[in-house]
Parts: sequence; C-alpha cells; structure tokens
Amino acid sequence: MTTITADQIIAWIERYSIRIAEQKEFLTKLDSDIGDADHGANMHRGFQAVLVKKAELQGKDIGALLKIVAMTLISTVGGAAGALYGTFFLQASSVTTGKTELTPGEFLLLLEKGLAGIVLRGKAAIGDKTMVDALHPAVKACRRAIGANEPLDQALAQAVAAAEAGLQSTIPLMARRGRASYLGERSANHQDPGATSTFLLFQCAAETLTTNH
Amino acid sequence: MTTITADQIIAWIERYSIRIAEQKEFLTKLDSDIGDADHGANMHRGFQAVLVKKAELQGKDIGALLKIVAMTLISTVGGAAGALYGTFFLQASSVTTGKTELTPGEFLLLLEKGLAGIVLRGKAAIGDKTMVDALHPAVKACRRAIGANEPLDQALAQAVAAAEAGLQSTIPLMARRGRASYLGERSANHQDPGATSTFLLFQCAAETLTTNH
Amino acid sequence: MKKLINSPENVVLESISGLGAAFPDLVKVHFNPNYIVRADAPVQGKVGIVSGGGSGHEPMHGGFVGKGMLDAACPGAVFTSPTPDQMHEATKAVNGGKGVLHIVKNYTGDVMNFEMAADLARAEGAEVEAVVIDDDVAVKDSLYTAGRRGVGTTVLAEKIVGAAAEQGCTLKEAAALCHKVNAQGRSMGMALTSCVVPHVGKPTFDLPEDEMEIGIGIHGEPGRQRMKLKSADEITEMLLTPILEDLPFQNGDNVLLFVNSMGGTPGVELFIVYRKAHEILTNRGIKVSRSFVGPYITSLEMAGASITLLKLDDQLTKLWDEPVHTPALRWGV
Amino acid sequence: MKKLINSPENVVLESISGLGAAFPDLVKVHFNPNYIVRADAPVQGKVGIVSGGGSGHEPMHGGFVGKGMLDAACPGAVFTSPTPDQMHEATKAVNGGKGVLHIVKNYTGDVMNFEMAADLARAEGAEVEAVVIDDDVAVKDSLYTAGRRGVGTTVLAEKIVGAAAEQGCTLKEAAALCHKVNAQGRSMGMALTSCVVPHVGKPTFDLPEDEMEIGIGIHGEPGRQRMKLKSADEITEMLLTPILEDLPFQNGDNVLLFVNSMGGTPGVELFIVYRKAHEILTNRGIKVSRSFVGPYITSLEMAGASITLLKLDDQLTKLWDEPVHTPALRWGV
Ligand SMILES: Nc1ncnc2c1ncn2[C@@H]1O[C@H](COP(=O)(O)OP(=O)(O)O)[C@@H](O)[C@H]1O
Ligand SMILES: Nc1ncnc2c1ncn2[C@@H]1O[C@H](COP(=O)(O)OP(=O)(O)O)[C@@H](O)[C@H]1O
Ligand SMILES: [Mg+2]
Ligand SMILES: [Mg+2]
Ligand SMILES: [Mg+2]
Ligand SMILES: [Mg+2]
Repeated sequence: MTTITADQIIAWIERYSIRIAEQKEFLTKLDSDIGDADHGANMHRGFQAVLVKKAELQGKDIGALLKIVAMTLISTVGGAAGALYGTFFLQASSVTTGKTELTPGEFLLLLEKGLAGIVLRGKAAIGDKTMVDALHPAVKACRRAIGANEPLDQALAQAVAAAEAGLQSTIPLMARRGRASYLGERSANHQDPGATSTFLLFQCAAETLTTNH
Repeated sequence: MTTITADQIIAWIERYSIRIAEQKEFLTKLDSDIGDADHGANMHRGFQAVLVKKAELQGKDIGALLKIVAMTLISTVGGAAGALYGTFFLQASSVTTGKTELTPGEFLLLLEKGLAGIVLRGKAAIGDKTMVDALHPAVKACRRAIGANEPLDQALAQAVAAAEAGLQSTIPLMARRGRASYLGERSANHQDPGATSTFLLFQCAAETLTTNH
Repeated sequence: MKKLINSPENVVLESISGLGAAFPDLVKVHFNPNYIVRADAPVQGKVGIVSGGGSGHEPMHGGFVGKGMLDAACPGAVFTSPTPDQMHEATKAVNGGKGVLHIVKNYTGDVMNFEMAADLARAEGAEVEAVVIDDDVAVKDSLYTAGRRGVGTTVLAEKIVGAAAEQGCTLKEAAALCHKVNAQGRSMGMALTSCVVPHVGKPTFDLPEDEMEIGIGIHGEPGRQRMKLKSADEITEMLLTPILEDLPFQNGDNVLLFVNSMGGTPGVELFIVYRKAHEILTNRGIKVSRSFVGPYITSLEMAGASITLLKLDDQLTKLWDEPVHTPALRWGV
Repeated sequence: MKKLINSPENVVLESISGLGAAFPDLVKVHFNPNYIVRADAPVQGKVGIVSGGGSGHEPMHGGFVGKGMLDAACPGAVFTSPTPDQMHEATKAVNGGKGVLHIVKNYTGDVMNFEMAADLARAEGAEVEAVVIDDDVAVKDSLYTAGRRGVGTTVLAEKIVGAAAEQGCTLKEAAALCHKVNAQGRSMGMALTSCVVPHVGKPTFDLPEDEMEIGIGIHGEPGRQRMKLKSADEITEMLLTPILEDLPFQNGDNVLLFVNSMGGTPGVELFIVYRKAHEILTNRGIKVSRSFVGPYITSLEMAGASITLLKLDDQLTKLWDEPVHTPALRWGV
C-alpha cells in the first residue's frame, strides 16, 4: 500500500504555492467579476509566506507542518479565504499530529476533517457557489475510491475530475454565500474564484502525492 | 457728421451678447489652454443678464444705460473679466451721462475712459498678454482716425483690424498678468481669451454703430 | 493606475505609518501584526471597542481611534478583512478589565476572522462580545445568504458606542447599544466610477461615461443594478426611498442624515445630494436633527455617494453629541 | 462628465443650499447675492472676517464659516471669483462695529473684485482692510506679473485670524496677523488628473495615464511642468523641497504640516504623502508640531495633493488650537 510522506505533503504545499503564483491574475480576474478583486492576491500573499517557512516545515511530522501552514495562512491571508483555508489546514493538522506518513485512509480523514471545518466555519452548502462546490465532490470522490481500495493516484485523479466538474457547476449558479451573494442575479455566469483555487489544490495534490520526490 | 444714438449703443450691446453666446465654447477653449476654462461662461452669464434687462435700457440716456450694463456685468460675471469689463462700461458711462447721442469724438472719449479704467484696475501693459493687447491698439486706431476726421465706419473698421492684430500678437507672448501668468513659458503659443472677447466687442461695434437700426 | 503610492504592497503600511506620525497624541500604530490603538490604551475600567476591516475605506477605521470612539482598529490589506492575530493582539491591547466589544461589518471574511479572534481571546479568559453591522438595504436579506453588508451605520455605531464606553457602560450594555444602532440604521450607495485596487492596477469594473451602478458596497464590487446616469435629485431619491421603506422611517421621526462620499466625489456634490435628501425627509415629516456629511467610509478613489439614515432617540442623540477626539472626527474637545 | 449634479447652472446654488440645510445652527445662507454668514452675525464688538472666491474648492470657504473662523464667505461661480456686490453685502452683514477684514487669495479676479467691494463698503463708512494671500511657491514671484497664487495657507490664515478676532483683536491686529501667517506659509501642489468644470463638461486638460502635472493651482489649470508619474515619496520630495528653500524653513523650526487632497485623492494616499513629508522634515531637524490632513482646499474632483508648511511660534500655535465650530472644521467646542 502506498503511503504519503511528510516530504510529499511539503511538495504538495510548495507546488500549490507556485501554482497560485502562476494563477494569481486569473483568480483576481474571477474575483473582479463577482467579488472584490483580491482572491489571487490573498492566496498569493499567504502561500508566499508559507514558502518562506519551508525550512521550518522540513523534518516536522505532518500534523506539525500542516499546523504551521494553517497558522501562516490565518495570519497573512485575511478575508474569507484566509479563514477558510486556514481552518482547512488547521483541521487537517488536528488528525495528523505525530504522523510522519499517511495511509490513503488517513489522507482521506485529513480531507474529511478539512471539509468539515470549512463547512462549519462558512456554513455554505453545495450549490451556494463557493469553494465547497469543488471541495465537497472532490472529497466524495476520494471517499469512494479509497473506500474501494483503488490506488491513490486513481483516487486523486478522480478527485481532480470531480473538483473540476464542481468548479464548472458554479458558473451558472447565483451565489448565496460570500461577497458574490451581494450581486444577486448578476453573480450568475461567472466561475467562483474560491472553487477555482480549491480545484488547483487537488490538481497539485495529484501531481505531488503519488510520486516520490 | 454721423452720430451714435442710444439705440445703436443698445444694438451694439445686444449684438455683442449674441456674439458671445455664439463664441462661448471657443472662449472657454482658449481659457482651458492657459486659464481656468471659464471666460466663455463668465462673459455669457454677464451678457445674458444684460439681455434680460433690455427693456430697462430702452429710452435711457447713454450714460444711464451703460451704467446698467456695467452694474449688471459687475454683479454677474465675477473673475477678472467681470471686474475689467464692468470697469470699462462704468467708466464709459461716466463720460456719457445725460447724452442721447454721441459724436465720434465723444465715442472716442468713451473708449479712452474705458481703456484707462481697465489699465488702472488691472495694471496690465501692452505685451502682458491680456485684453489690453487688443483694446489699446483698437482705441489708438480710433484716436488717429477720428482725430483725422475720417468717417466713423472707417475708424471702426481700422479699430477692428487693430484689435485683431493685437489679438494675434498675444499668441507668441508669455503672460505676465492674470491667471495665464502662472503657466510661465507654457502660456506662450496660445491666444489670450480676454483679448479675443475684446476683439469681438469692436467687431460688434463696427457692425452696429455705423448703420441705423 | 494613477495613485500617490510607492508600491501596491506598501500602501497600508505606509498609510498607517503616516497616520501614526500625524497624530502621535491620539494613536499608536503597532506593526506586525498591524493595529492602531488609542495612545492611552488600555483604559482601565473601560470597555474596549475594537473594529477593523479591509483597508481602502479611510478614515474608517484607523481615523476613528481615540477618545470617545474606537480603542483599536485592525486594518487588513486593501479590501481584505484583517486576520485573527491582528484582532487578537488589538483586543489584548485595549482590554482594561471590562471586556472588549468587536464591531464587525457583515462580510463573510470579516465575520469569520473576528470569530476566530474572539475564540482566541476567550480561550485566554478575556470577555469578548461581537456585534455585526448589516445596514445595507441594497442587499436582500435572507437566512440562506450572507445577508446584508455593513456600511455607513458602522461609523455611527462606532461613535455612539464609543461614547457610551467612555461613560463607563458595561460590555453587555455596549453590545446592546450597538445592536440598537444597527437596528435603527439603514444605508444605500451608488457609484459613478469604479475604484482601482492598487495590486490590481486597473478599475474593478468598467462603467461607460453615461452609466452608473446603484446598490454598491464599499469594496469596489459592482452594484445590484447598472443604469443610465441620472440627475443628483433622482439618484438621491433612488437611494433614500428603499431606506425609508425598509425600517420604515415615519412621520415624526428624528433622524441623523449621513451623506457620505465614496472617496472621489467632492464636497460640492455631496451637499447637492444632501439638499435633496433633506428636502425629501422634510416633506415626509421626518426631522433631520443631526447631519454628517463627508468622506467617512470610502472605497478608495471611487466617485459616488451613499446615504445612511439613523433613527434617533434621546439616548442616541446625546451619545452622538458627546466629545470625540480622533484623527478624523473631533468635537467637544 | 460624471457628477452628482442636476445641472451645471445650479451647482453652486444647490450646494450652498445643502450646506445651509445641514448646519442651520452654524450658518445662514443668503441668496442673490449669494453669501454664507455665521448664524449669529453680526457679532457685536468683533472684527468681521470675510473671505470668498470661486466655488469648487469646498469646504473652502463656506465650510469654514462659524465661531472661531470666518464670519462670511462669498462663493462665486465654479472657479470664478465672486462679484463685488456679494462681498459688499457680506461685509455689511458681519460688521459688528469693529470693521471687516477681507482675506483674498491672490488671483487677478479675486483681488480686483474685492477691491471694488472694499471701495463700496468704505464709501458707506465701513472700516475695511484686505490681506492678499500668495503662498504658492510653484509660481515665480515678480513685480511684473500677477505674483504668486493664494492656496493652502488661506485655510490656515482663516483659522488663525478667526481665532484672534474671536478673542477681540482689532481690525489692524487682524490684518497684521493675517500678513504674518501669509509671510510664514508656503505651498505647492500637483495633479494626477484634471478636473471637469461642470459647465465645460470635459477635463480642463488631458493627462496621459503615465504623466502628472507639478506646480498646479486650484482652478484646474495646468501646472508649471508636466512629467512622468513618480512615486509618492519622490512627489512629496518635489513638493516639499521648493517650499523648504523658499522661506527658508530651518533646523529647529516648529511647523504646521498641512497635506491637502485636491478632491479626488482619498485619505489612504494622503497619509502616504504625509508620512514622507514628516520624515523629510524630521531629518532636517524641523519639528512638526501640528498636523492637518484632508481635503480642505480642493479643485472639484481633481486627483492630486498639495503640501502647505506654516512656520509656527507660540502665538500662531495657540490661535490654531483655539476652539472652532464650522461645518468643516470643529474642535474645542
Ligand atoms: N461562507 C463561505 N463558505 C465557503 N466558501 C466561501 C464562503 N464565503 C466565501 N467563500 C469563498 O471565498 C472566495 C472568496 O475569497 P476571497 O476573495 O479571498 O475573500 P473575500 O471574499 O473576503 O474577498 C469565494 O470565491 C468563495 O469560494
Ligand atoms: N490684470 C489684467 N489686466 C487686463 N486684463 C486681464 C488682467 N488679468 C486678466 N485679464 C484678462 O482676463 C482674461 C480672463 O478672464 P476670465 O477667464 O473671465 O477671468 P479669470 O482669469 O478670473 O478666470 C484674460 O484672458 C485676460 O485677457
Ligand atoms: Mg475577494
Ligand atoms: Mg478664466
Ligand atoms: Mg476581500
Ligand atoms: Mg475664473
């Protein structure tokens, strides 16, 4: 059975920081249309701050390193994304304390906890046009695949596909949570920025967690 | 010898009010380049207020009607032009009190007094890039022609030509008085708005004071 | 982008530095985490009043720190809610033993981050209450949405609750008073132009020369509706009518009329809006007993205006009149 | 043109109506001729202080009418000096028997119209003095020109002389004090954008995205120089250096630092300029003992800023701190 090492988790976070840097303008563009034009800058500020701490992450157990990621995001991102991604990683850390590697089942638990944290904090349901629309189906796909003992790379590939479908599903929706909800009907026909950054998180997971570095 | 009647003076003022209305945008454009973009509006506001009082002007002697024009300009125009044109007409009125018509010599005195008032009030010399650059040569042309007993229409035609030449002479100048002086060298290569409105005043005089209405 | 800045990254830092340098007797600016506190904080035996939110709304909130108003303000990045650690540190810095009230504008980010900060502070034994301001009638309220935004009433709540805290009220009383102000205040805004977020460098939305946005918030977001530009009187009526209907305000009411510039609209225009608003209210038998006109809760350089109406009673009127001494608001002292 | 107005013709009238409606306890607005007087004018036994000028510079001057500052303000059309009859009526309305001081900004139109008004008032036996403010270092002074413009120092003079008048000084003393403030104050401004004069409907000048005007006045006129846009710190240095050299201000001086928005520049940017100005002064050993930051003398919606520096002594500092209660400036009361 494949396991996920602490180094792979670090690689995931690092890859995601780079992806966010690349997609910063795009995320901001999405947030200009239905929000306040800062999602790209917010995520970038946070993950650049995480990158600065890369040396600190190394050698730590997964729970400890995810806690550093969480606290860094919480204290640098701000806005809805800061609270939500911060909560995601804080919850993820809470179920990985002391672990230096994760079984697929343990990784699933990390995701489940993270999702639950976001839902508790943000109170968004599926269809509210938020990051939950990408996150929930992605976690669900993992749950099914890992439950069926499918290999991790396949589970993650399915999660990416599910996140992408979830992301697409936000386009026609009218937002009911977050800043986009103020636009009412004018929020329809736009892709949710937070769902987009969540999709990228799974994309980077698939790229980093199934190969050794 | 031709004389100028009170009705002709009223016709002059009326014609000028209309000319100003036509040239309002142009005067404002000139004042945008080297001033504060209000000369057209200022003059228009003042002469529209004069037009409203047309009935009051009728039947009055020239001194009395010019005083109404002066006071109306003083209380409605504001800015440099209000004080200067107001002073011009106030001085013009002071030497025409009680007169129902003017000989060319008396009309010349009106101009001389008006010019002196403007110079006293504004302290501009020729070459300072102000209305004086058009007014002074126009008065001088009248002085020569009327002194030489040339017919009034010829005197006024020469005044118009002199005013126009004076107006053209403002273009290369650097302003030393008024708002345009703040621009220093940047005021050069622009035609002075006040000299332009003064040229129009003589143009209208030539159109109205030499024919009976 | 044409702004008087050095670099987008440094806008907030340099601006609050300037505030601190300009008013050293009134405020102290703390960096990393960033917050602005009263120079004499913590005031012993006084409830601490803390607010905060994204930057770009100046003078709110940093300009309202001082005697009779806020004890601390937490500035986030431009248009981005501050982080829990800022709020937590600010809360500690102003706790004079009677607890701390968080005045929070109703934006998902602000609410969640302030919740996290309150959790942190409470975990350390501090008494913390939070009141969420949601006065924007442009947004339809519903259980299933993020609800109304917090806009102009925030400033009025900060002044009024700040005065009560100065007089020695308890944390519970401060919270109750803040709820009352929120319940009696309503706002609506409009934009003639978009603003330019510094790190974006171009307008958040494009608005043609002959159009305007009605029902905007304060984060450069588009409004509920885009329409042809109208006259100041018509716009005033469009802003005021939903406000009047919402509470509703009635014949005989006393109100504070707050006409606010979104940043780029100058005073000469604001008073044209004020004039019409005053006329509409007078015609309805509503008495404008206090007026407040100026750029107090802005969206960077956005041109536009918002109107806030607060129903006054003796308590609120007296507290509004109490002395205040902050960088942006001062009277009676 | 995007403005909150009803029609270009009515801008001034409606705006001063709004001011009067908003602050009936402080000011009374008189129409035709237009002027704004203290609600309690004339104050017997007090020198009357009158100022005025074109509109579009709000809150100057109407917003500065009230206890401790101006007794009356005469608003002209936008950017156009008011007329002598306005000034004359205002002068009569505030003459409490000790004479009236006219504070006049040095623009040909303002100076000439105020001269005519003073002549009218003196002809009726009133004692009138006029002091011309000419503090703009962007303009080279010379006997053979209109001289320097009057800009930011005007506001400081109105406050300081207003305080002295409130304390009962004579007309001669008021005039001497006003000359002193003018002699000790220097200003310079810059623009990021042009303003739009309402009756013109389009920008007075076109300024490319990457350029700015340095050495502008307050009437939307172009400045002395157009150049590439620079950082806030560089711009601050460009504004402050000629000011510092002109008086000159010296090591050990106490100053009032006034950072002013031209109308469209929001607070967040002003404080970035303030920060750098404060740093430059501190580095030169000049002590900023009073600060004044905000949109106080504007050019409609023009984006840009000006800096005014006033050398302070005990007299000026005390008078600056005296209570003032006007629509736009209030403290100590
Ligand atoms: N209540 C919520 N629950 C889950 N996600 C949310 C919620 N509110 C907002 N979001 C997500 O946050 C994203 C916006 O993040 P960001 O722009 O960084 O913060 P802000 O909205 O405070 O400016 C949205 O696109 C949406 O996906
Ligand atoms: N001192 C002066 N003497 C004579 N004419 C002057 C003087 N100052 C200004 N002017 C004239 O006034 C004109 C500007 O008038 P206007 O734009 O109406 O007033 P303002 O300059 O107050 O805006 C200038 O073009 C110039 O011809
Ligand atoms: Mg956002
Ligand atoms: Mg002009
Ligand atoms: Mg945000
Ligand atoms: Mg003018």
